[in-house]
This record gives sequence, C-alpha cells and structure tokens, in this order.
Amino acid sequence: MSKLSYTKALNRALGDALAADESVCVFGEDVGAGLAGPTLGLQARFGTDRVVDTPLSEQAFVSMAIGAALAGRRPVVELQIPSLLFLTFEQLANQAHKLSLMTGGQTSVPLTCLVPGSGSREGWAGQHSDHPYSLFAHVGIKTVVPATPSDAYGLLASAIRDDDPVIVFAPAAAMGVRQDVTWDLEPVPLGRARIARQGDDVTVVALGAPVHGALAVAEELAPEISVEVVDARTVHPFDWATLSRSLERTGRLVVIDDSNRACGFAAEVMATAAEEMRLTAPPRRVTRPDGAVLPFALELDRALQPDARQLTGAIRAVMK
Amino acid sequence: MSKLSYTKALNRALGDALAADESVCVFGEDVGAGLAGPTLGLQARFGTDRVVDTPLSEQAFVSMAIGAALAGRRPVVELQIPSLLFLTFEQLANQAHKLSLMTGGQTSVPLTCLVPGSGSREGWAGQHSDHPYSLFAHVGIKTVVPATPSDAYGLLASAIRDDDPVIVFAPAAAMGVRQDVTWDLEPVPLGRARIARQGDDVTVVALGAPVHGALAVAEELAPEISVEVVDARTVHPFDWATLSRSLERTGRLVVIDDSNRACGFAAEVMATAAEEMRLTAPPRRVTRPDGAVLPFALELDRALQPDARQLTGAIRAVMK
Amino acid sequence: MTPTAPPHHLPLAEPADRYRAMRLVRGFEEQALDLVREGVIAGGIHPYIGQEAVAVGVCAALRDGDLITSTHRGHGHVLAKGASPHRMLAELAGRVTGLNRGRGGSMHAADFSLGILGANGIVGAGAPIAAGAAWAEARAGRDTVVTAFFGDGALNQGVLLETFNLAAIWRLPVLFVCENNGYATTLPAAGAVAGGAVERARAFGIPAQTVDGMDCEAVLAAAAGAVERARAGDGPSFLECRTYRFEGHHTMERRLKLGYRTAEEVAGWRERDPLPRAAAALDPGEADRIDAGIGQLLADARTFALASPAPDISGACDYLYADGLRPRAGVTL
Amino acid sequence: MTPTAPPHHLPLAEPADRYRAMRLVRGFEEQALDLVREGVIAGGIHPYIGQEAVAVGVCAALRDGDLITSTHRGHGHVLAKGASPHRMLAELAGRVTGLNRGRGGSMHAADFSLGILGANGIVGAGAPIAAGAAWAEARAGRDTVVTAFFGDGALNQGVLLETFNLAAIWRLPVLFVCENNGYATTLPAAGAVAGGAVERARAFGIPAQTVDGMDCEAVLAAAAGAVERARAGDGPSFLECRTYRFEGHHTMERRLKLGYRTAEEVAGWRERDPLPRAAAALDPGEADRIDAGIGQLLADARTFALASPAPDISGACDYLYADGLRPRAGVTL
Ligand SMILES: Cc1ncc(C[n+]2csc(CCOP(=O)(O)OP(=O)(O)O)c2C)c(N)n1
Ligand SMILES: Cc1ncc(C[n+]2csc(CCOP(=O)(O)OP(=O)(O)O)c2C)c(N)n1
Ligand SMILES: [Mg+2]
Ligand SMILES: [Mg+2]
Repeated sequence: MSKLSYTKALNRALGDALAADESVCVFGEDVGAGLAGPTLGLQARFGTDRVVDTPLSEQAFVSMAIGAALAGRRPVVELQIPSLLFLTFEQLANQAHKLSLMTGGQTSVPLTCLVPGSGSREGWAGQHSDHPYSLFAHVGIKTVVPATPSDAYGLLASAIRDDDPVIVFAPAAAMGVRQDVTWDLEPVPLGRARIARQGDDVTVVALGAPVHGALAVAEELAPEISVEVVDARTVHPFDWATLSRSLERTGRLVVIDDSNRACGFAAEVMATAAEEMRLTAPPRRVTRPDGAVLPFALELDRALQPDARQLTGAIRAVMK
Repeated sequence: MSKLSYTKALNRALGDALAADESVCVFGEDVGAGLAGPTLGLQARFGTDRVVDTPLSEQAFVSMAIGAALAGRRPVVELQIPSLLFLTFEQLANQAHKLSLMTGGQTSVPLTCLVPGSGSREGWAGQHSDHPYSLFAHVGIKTVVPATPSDAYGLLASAIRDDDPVIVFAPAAAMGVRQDVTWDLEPVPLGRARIARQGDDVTVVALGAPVHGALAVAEELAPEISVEVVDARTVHPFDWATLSRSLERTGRLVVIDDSNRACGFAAEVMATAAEEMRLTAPPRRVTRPDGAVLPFALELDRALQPDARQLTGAIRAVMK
Repeated sequence: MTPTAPPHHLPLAEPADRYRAMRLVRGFEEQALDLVREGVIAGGIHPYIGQEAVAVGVCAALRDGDLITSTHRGHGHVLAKGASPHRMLAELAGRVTGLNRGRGGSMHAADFSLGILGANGIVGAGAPIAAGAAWAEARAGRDTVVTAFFGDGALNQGVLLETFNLAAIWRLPVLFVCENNGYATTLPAAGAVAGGAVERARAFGIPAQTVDGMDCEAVLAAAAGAVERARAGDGPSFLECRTYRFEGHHTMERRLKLGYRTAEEVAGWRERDPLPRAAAALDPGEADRIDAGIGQLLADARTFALASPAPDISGACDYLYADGLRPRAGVTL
Repeated sequence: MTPTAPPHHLPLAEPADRYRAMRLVRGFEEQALDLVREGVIAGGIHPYIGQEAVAVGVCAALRDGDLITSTHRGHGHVLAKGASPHRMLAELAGRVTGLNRGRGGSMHAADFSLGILGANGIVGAGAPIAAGAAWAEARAGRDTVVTAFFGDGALNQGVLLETFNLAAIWRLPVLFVCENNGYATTLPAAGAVAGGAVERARAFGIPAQTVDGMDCEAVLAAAAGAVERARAGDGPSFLECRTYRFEGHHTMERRLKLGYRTAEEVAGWRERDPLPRAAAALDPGEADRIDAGIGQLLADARTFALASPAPDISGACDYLYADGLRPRAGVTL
C-alpha cells in the first residue's frame, strides 16, 4: 500500500495520457524541469516534442495549443499561476470555448489547462492567490477542482480525453494531501459529484481543499448534527442530480467556496437550489469576501479564506 | 424638451468630465473619429493630448491608463467590443483592481472602462456578443449597466469621479433608447438601484436593456399581478438594501439577466435573497443558457437571450 | 427543402485562374454588399474589395492540405482557399447550408475540410492558432504549410509578436501575411506602426519582404518562395503586402462620415485595382468570358442561399459542446 | 508599540555611494535569505543577488521625482530608488510598518512617495504602467523620466512589445531596462529570445544598447545618456544589461534539483561580482568602513521589522476600495 501524493497523481495522469495517446502533448513554462511538480520527469521520458518548454508568452502558447488541437492534438497547457488564466482569458473564453459552436460543429478543442497551486499560496500575496474557477463556469468552460489524489488523477485523465476545453485547478492547499490508494487509478467522469460523507441533516457542498476541512467539521459535529459532505469535484457542468437527491433528504444547504463571494460557485449552487430544489431553511455560504484581494501578511491572507469556524457557524445557522 | 439619446448622454458625460477636470483623458481605438458614438467630437474639442487614438494594443493601453492613473489622471478607456474585456482581464482584475489594497492604500486607480455596444449586436455573432458584467462583480470591480440615457449620463459621470476602477457597460440593445429629459443631467451614485416601477406582488430585478422589457411585461400583467421593477443599475456593489425592502413587501423574486446562467448576476441576487431576505416562494431567473455562445443566425441569437415571454412565465411561476 | 451546394473547385495554377478567383471574390463581395443593404445579411461585413490580389496570390502558392487562418476581413481568404461561394453566401445569410451551418457568419467562416481554420473576430488571434497547427503538423512529420493572414492593425497586438518569436525559435512552417491596407479602421498605419512591418518580423530573425499587394503575380512569386522555405523545414517567413480597401472598414461605415481618408487617396488606389491589371495580361476576350461565368456562379449562389432554410431555434445551443453536453436553458418554467 | 523607521536617504552621486548602495542591496538580500529560512518571511523571495550593479547604476542616473516600475525580483530596484530598508524588511515580514503596511510583500513592494510605483508579480506588467505614467507626466509638461525594469523573460510578453510601440510612436520619456540574467526561471534566454534583445527594441525605432550589467559605472554611463534623451523629450531608450543571478530563481529552488545551469557557470559569473569590482576602485579601507555601516543599518532594520506588529485581522479588507467601500464578508452568521 502506497501513499499517493496529489502532485504525483497529476504527474501519473499526465504520464499515462502521454503514453497512451500520441496526440497528447504538454506546453508550459519550466515543464522540462518539472518545476511545479506535475510534469516532473516527463520530458526525459517523452522528449521535447511532446513536453514543450515555452518562453513567457502565455497568450501565444495557449493559442498555439488551440491551433494544435484544431490539427488533431490533445494539448495540456500548464499555467504556473492562477492569474495567468486572466492573461489568457481571451484565448480560453473567446476562442477555445467558442470554436465548436461557431464552426457549426466542424471542430472541437480538446485542450486541457492545468493550474497547479491555485488559491492562496501563503506568502505569494495578491496576484498569485486567486481561485477563479467560477469565472469559467460563467463562460461555460468545463472546470474541475479535485480535492484528493485519486480524483486529481481521474479528473485530469478525463479532462485530457474530453473533446472540449477543460480547466483543471489543483489547489495549493490540496497539493500536500496524500491518500492510501489500494485500487487502480482510473478516470473520474467530469460532471459527477462524490458523496464524501453521508449525513441526514445538512448538505455541505465543497470543492477542492475545503472538502477536507468540511469532513473534519462534519466529524466534529457528528454528535449533534448529521452532515452530508458533497465534494462537487466539477464546477461546470455541476452535478445537479446528486445535489437534488441530497437536499431531498436534508432540506438544508451550506456551501463552502474558496473564491470571491459575488457571482461565485457558492452563489450558483444556492441559486439553483433555491429555484429548483427542496430547501426547508435559508441556505448559507462560506466564501472569500466580495472582490477579495489576498493581502500578503499571513494573518490577513488566512482571514479572508473560508475556514472551519465559519463553516461550523453556517451549519449551526441553517439548523436553527 | 429634448429627446436625449443614450449615446448622446454618454457623449455629454464624457464631454462634461473632460471640461470639468483637467485630469480626465480618454484612450481608445477610433475615439478621434467617434466611431462608437460616445467620443464623437471630443478630440476636436479637447485635442489629441486629452482624447487619444490608440493602436490595436489593448493590453498596453489599458495598462498605460493604469499608469496614468497612478500619476494622477482619471483615464477613461473605451473598448470597442465586450470581449476586449477578456483580452485585458489581467490588466483590469489583477492590476487595476488590486493596486489599492496591495500598496496598503498608497494609491488608487481611478480608471473607467467604457464598453459601448455590449451584449448581442445582431449579426456580429459569437465573439462580439458577450455580456460579461458578472465576471467583474466576481473579481470585485465596480460595474454598472445603465438602462436609460439619464442613468448612462449619471453613472458614467460617477464612474469617472470614482477613485476606483469602474466598468461601464452600455448595452447595444439600450443604446437606441431615447428619453425626455426635463431636468439637469447629474451624476447618479454608484451602488444605488432605482425602483423603475412600484408593485406589491413580485419584485423583478433587471439591468440594462431588459429593464425596458420588464417594464412592458409589468404593464401587461398589471391587471392580474402587481410587479415591482427594480433597475439594479450597478452590478457591484449591488444595492442590497433596496432589494431587501422590496422583498419585505413582495416576498417574491424574479431576476432577468442577459448574461450566462451559471455564476451570473441573477445567481448572486437569488443567492443573497435566499440567504438573507424574505422569500415566500422559490425565486426564478431568466438568463442566457449556461455557457452560451451566441450563434450568428438571428433566430438563434435571439433564442438565447432572455425575452418577455420567458419573463412573463417566470413571474407567473413565482406567483403560483 | 434544403438545397445541396454544387461541387466547387477553384484552380489557381494559371494567370487566368487567378484572375477568375479575384473576380469571384470581387463579385462575391459586391453581391454581399447588396445583400447587406437588402437586410439579408445581418450585421454587415468587412468588405475585401481591393485586396483580392493578396488572398489569391498567396493561396495560389499553397496546395491542398495546407492550412490558413483568417481575419474579420476574411471572405477573400476563405474563397481563395476554395470554399464554396454558395455555402459561404448561405453562411452570411445565416442558413443551415452555410459553411458553419449559419452559426458563424462573416467573422467566423471556416471550412475545415479545405484547411480553412476560420476567420476570427479578434484582431491578431488567428496567427498563434496558425502557429499551433503548424507545430502539430511539423511534429507529426507532415510538410504542411500554414498561412496566417492579418492586417496592419494586428502588428500592434502583443500576441502576434509573441507568435513571431515562437515561430522563429521553433522554426515553424508558417507564412505570416500582413495585408497592410494603410488603416486599422480609422487609424493610419503610418503613424501607428513604429519602425515598420518588415523590420518587426526581421527583429525575430524571420525573413521578411514587402510586395505590391495590388499585383497578384508579385504576391504569388513572393509567397511561393516563402512556402518553399517553410515546406523545406526552414521556418517562418513574413510578407507585407501593400494594399488598400476600396470600401469602408465595415458596411456600417456607409452611414458615418468618418473622413479619415480623402477621396483622392481612394481614387488613386482604385487606379491600381488588381483586376484590370490581371485582366490585361490575359488573351483578349478571356476576362469577359470569365466575368460572365462568375456572374452566373454568383447568381446561382444567391439563389442557393436564399432558398436555404434558417436554422431551427431548437438547435440554438447545438455544437456548444463537442461531447453533446446540453447546457441548462436560460429559464425553467 | 509600533516603532517608527528612522529617516533614510541613499545618495548615489559618487562611486563610493554606489558601492554602498550595492552593499545595502546585497546585505539586505542575504539577511532576507536568512529570514526566509527562519520562517519570518513567508512564501520566499526572488533574490537580486548578483544584479546589484543594474539597479544601482540605473537609479544613479535618475533624480528625485523620477519614477520606476519593478518586477518580481524587485528588492534591488526598490532599495536603490531610496526605499527605507527598515520598512522594506518590515514589508517582507508582513508588518504594519512595512512600505505597503504588510499588504504587498516582496512582489508588490512600493513607495509612491519616492516614485516607486511597485514591484509586480506578473512578468512584463510593469512596463506599460511605466509608459502610462510617462505619458501622463509628459503631457502635464513635466520632464519626469520613468524607468521600467524587467527581465529577459519579459521580452517574450506581448504587452511589453506593444509598449515598445506605444512608447515609440508617442515619444514617451521611458527608459526600458532589460536585466538579461540569462534565464527565465529555468529557460535559457539564448534559445528563447529569437533575434536578440536590442534588435527587438530597435525594430520599433527605439535606440538600444547592451552594457555589462556587472559594472555599475558602465550601467550608469549608459543609463545617463538614455535618461538625458528622455528628459529632453527625445523619447524612449532601451538598455540590455547582461547580468546574472547568483542564487536560484526563487528561494524555493533550494529544495529542488533543477539542474538548468552548471556550477561552473555560476562560479564564472561570481568572479565578475559587481561588488569587489566597485570596491577595488575606492580608497583603501573605504569599502570595509561602508560594509560595517551597512551591517549596522541592516541589523537595525531587522530589529525594527521584528519589533513591528503584524496587522490586525479586522483590517484584512482595508484599502480594497479607495472610497472606503466595505465588501461583504465571506460569511454572515
Ligand atoms: C483585438 C481587437 N481589437 C479591436 C477590434 C475591433 N476591430 C476590428 S477590425 C479593427 C481594425 C483592424 O485593422 P487591420 O488589422 O489593419 O485590418 P483591416 O481592417 O485593415 O483589414 C478593429 C480595431 C478587434 N476586433 N479585435
Ligand atoms: C506573465 C507571467 N508568466 C509567468 C510567471 C511566473 N514567473 C515568475 S518569474 C518568471 C521568470 C521571469 O524571468 P525573467 O523575466 O528573465 O526575470 P528573472 O526572474 O530572470 O529576474 C516566471 C516564469 C509570471 N509571474 N508572470
Ligand atoms: Mg488595415
Ligand atoms: Mg531572467
């Protein structure tokens, strides 16, 4: 039995995909050196024509990956910082996402964009600490945020096989997670949530690193409140059926979401639940503040991220 | 009494601001020619040092506007297409928005970004028809979407005076609106909604062009249902107090929002209402579909935008 | 009933073929201008009239299987690379028989079966896509050449310059074709492009030359050299084609008085119209015969487009996701 | 109790001043490395060690009121432009007495009172901001010069090249300083910058030269000429300073074996260390006296930083909006 690390899981998913399918290739900065972790050793194994070190030209190389996709490849682009998604937003939202519809189905863009170290990296401050997955749900790009090593493997594997663009966020706070994996790693379908813990009183929806915090809170509250933890895994398309089934039983909803409050993932989950599902009490969310910019000082950085105390409070609030 | 057009109102707001404050300046493509409307005649009046025609380098000139702001200017940048906001997302979300906090309040960035012709421009198709105001609410940039000429004047005037970055969306579908203006045009404060029509049964929240559609629907339904129409005007910061007061009376909420469904403006309004306000029935929203890309053919383009029939249906649904 | 477009093939090997192709583009655009006025084409177009020698000259240097990316002013490139004028016109009219099934329109016309990776509504955006396709083709061991068309305005887009660098360091088989028509909308290229176009490409070590974009044969000669280089694995080239658009930037310019260029300037360039020049080199009477044939072809295309049905609105979200994922509707009632 | 930083002034007029400034930067960075190891500085830093001659040489050519924008590797620029080492160190330690009140950290350090418009976490992002400030200053009739520091990696960011163009066509008083330290993280500049650095600037008509970035006096001489040009209204210049970082790209590199450069290469560059070279030109004993003074100053700075309080978490959203708008909290209970 081996403890699989999250980073190693991503690395293995990439390696397996490169080995299984000639059309898979990797573009990114310092991917040859494996600086961020997921690409470690892959250039040595697959060569510089499959694992391509790029100059600092994110817009061009993301577009090049789109062009390569149009020519039959399945490119994976690694972006070192979440805000590089801002820099390449035109390429992702306006080109990659739209080409399938705009060409009347003549083509598709099987591009995967991997962002290791998303969310707060302590001490990296304002421009390196965003968690902009909700933006991609809004524009409609498939987006996943694995919480565990096996999901990191499985969702990245599925993202690469998917015929549409997919963004894979690997939260910095989750990349230290290790897991006992006794089964064969396999693809995890996009768009399917995972019931991380069963419960009957409250449904807590989480995503990425906060899944682990939510499980701890659920355990702690177990004597009083039976908390169901739903690991959404995919931001878009969200697994509404699983949420609906859970709320049929619990009727109470709390969402924990490490992104900005307004128009975020938590807002969408609450809005849809309020519109279409069974809710016996007002739902609650635990998020970053509106428009949050993470300040550098650690105390301040942490103060703006959702935490266990807040989640506990929210769960108690919906139980009132 | 003169009929004021929406475009003319923007033009007048810009002209008044340039005249009143030496630090105001305008950057953009074809602003000298006044191609998009709002800048018509201003270069002749204020010179090429105040109204600057830029090459097609949106990232650089938006950043330059930020730099000019740091040096004491109040720049207005005109972007010809809503998707140029995607192209400059890094500059707006990661630089302009963050500098105030990241510098510990040493500076602010009084930048206004004006986007004339946002949303569908019939026949301009997929890459020219977005309405990405919700993205800016998520990252936390002040964002307004005026529905009427007097608000177009007033919100643009306030945006320019504001010490933070503000995005002003002028929807293509609203730019044809004309208004009898018998009063002096003046600034309209950011963050304040307008009760466009009073009513007791349902609160309809709208923004931009759909405000007019909502008023028509309200009129039509008047014999059966008393509809209050709230013109939000500002996406962020949203005027929660006005919404709350309205819901205190109606308890029923419908949001119409010409942007993509997931994580959009409507989601936020519904989520906050569900979390904090009085709702006696599940709220509803009328939006574009998830991840919508507007197809070129007019029938398809229109089919993906929220319309009066859908709004009527949603109002009836919340009244059930 | 949905009509079927007739088979279409556009030879470009001979001067007469190239004259015919230019006439096709010219006639197509003139007809499109009529259809914009008639309200059949929604939203308007960016007419290619005046620049025909560039699209035709460059495409004449390519072979089947080569790829192109195009721009907002893309009709000429798409037609010169061999797209059916019937289906192109149907696309502009928003019909199901259009190249993109009516989903794309003027700024997104594409025909992947012919290597036309698409017009693009964002200035400069096509070039890195071309470079990416070129990378994929080259690394797959194919000798495909990929051409990226763009305007003088695009020279100021950062992503284009980033692409020059990547194409240079990776020796990609790309032909960068800058159609310098003197203006980016109302902005004169003269004052907007510091240092000049070819200098910009050369700074990245990319061989670059300026050619007369009103002379199809000159464009072809220059393009052929560049294509050969690319095909041989010697990397990218850059061609600045000096040309001019006879019409406004976009059809909506007709109702605006922008005054950014003089009537004399337009008239001067019209005297250098690439079509009469090419016609003069043909046998007597040949141009007239070609013109008549194109007239008939375009009349047929018009009939075809107008007879084609508009898409059914139930399919408004079709093709949004390649795997068939159906997005949630904008309202649930 | 919150301590107050002592007044600080960093003269750069004489060679001894410049040696002192370089020693300050070097010593500051060495101390910062210690504090990273000790866990006082969270997240780590991008050490400037080895490149001191560039920051000091360039800033010596500037005058009060001139502006700079900096990079992720910005400590040297910020200190050379005169920022208090006490407040800079307090910033790195996340204290309220920091330049940015602990909100910015290493990659965002700024002191607007000294014309330091900020380090920047995004490669290339500072240059257009500098150009914008230069535009504003020039149009206001002031003869301010604005310097944009950036690395060789930034030469491949489109926005930088866009900025070259705008600075050139508008003749902006900008000094573009490229610190070519041979690598962008692990990527050698040699293979990543097609055509070369100065060629890239010259393509836009910007006067450009390469100088020895390990020689403070050479940098100063080149910068002085460029600054004079800019001050006179003759537009931008570009300086490529060939330099080297002796440490890893970032402190986290210490626990990675990246192997992108050889020990010999590092050793070779260390032999060209700008400090001994500058010291050799001073009077005997002067360098030692200066070193001792800097040692004391930095010890004080350390004491000051560590004695300063961390910010109160109730103010985590302070300064988010300039008008005092309070964002909604992340949870309502
Ligand atoms: C990035 C971007 N900026 C602005 C626009 C709006 N726009 C469309 S075409 C155009 C001018 C393009 O000029 P040029 O590249 O010379 O091509 P031309 O129109 O002359 O063929 C502009 C500004 C756009 N589509 N994309
Ligand atoms: C646009 C952008 N891309 C990538 C990064 C991640 N990153 C930070 S520094 C760096 C290398 C920069 O190299 P260079 O410009 O040469 O500066 P140096 O580190 O050598 O001082 C990279 C890739 C970033 N911060 N911004
Ligand atoms: Mg042009
Ligand atoms: Mg470097």
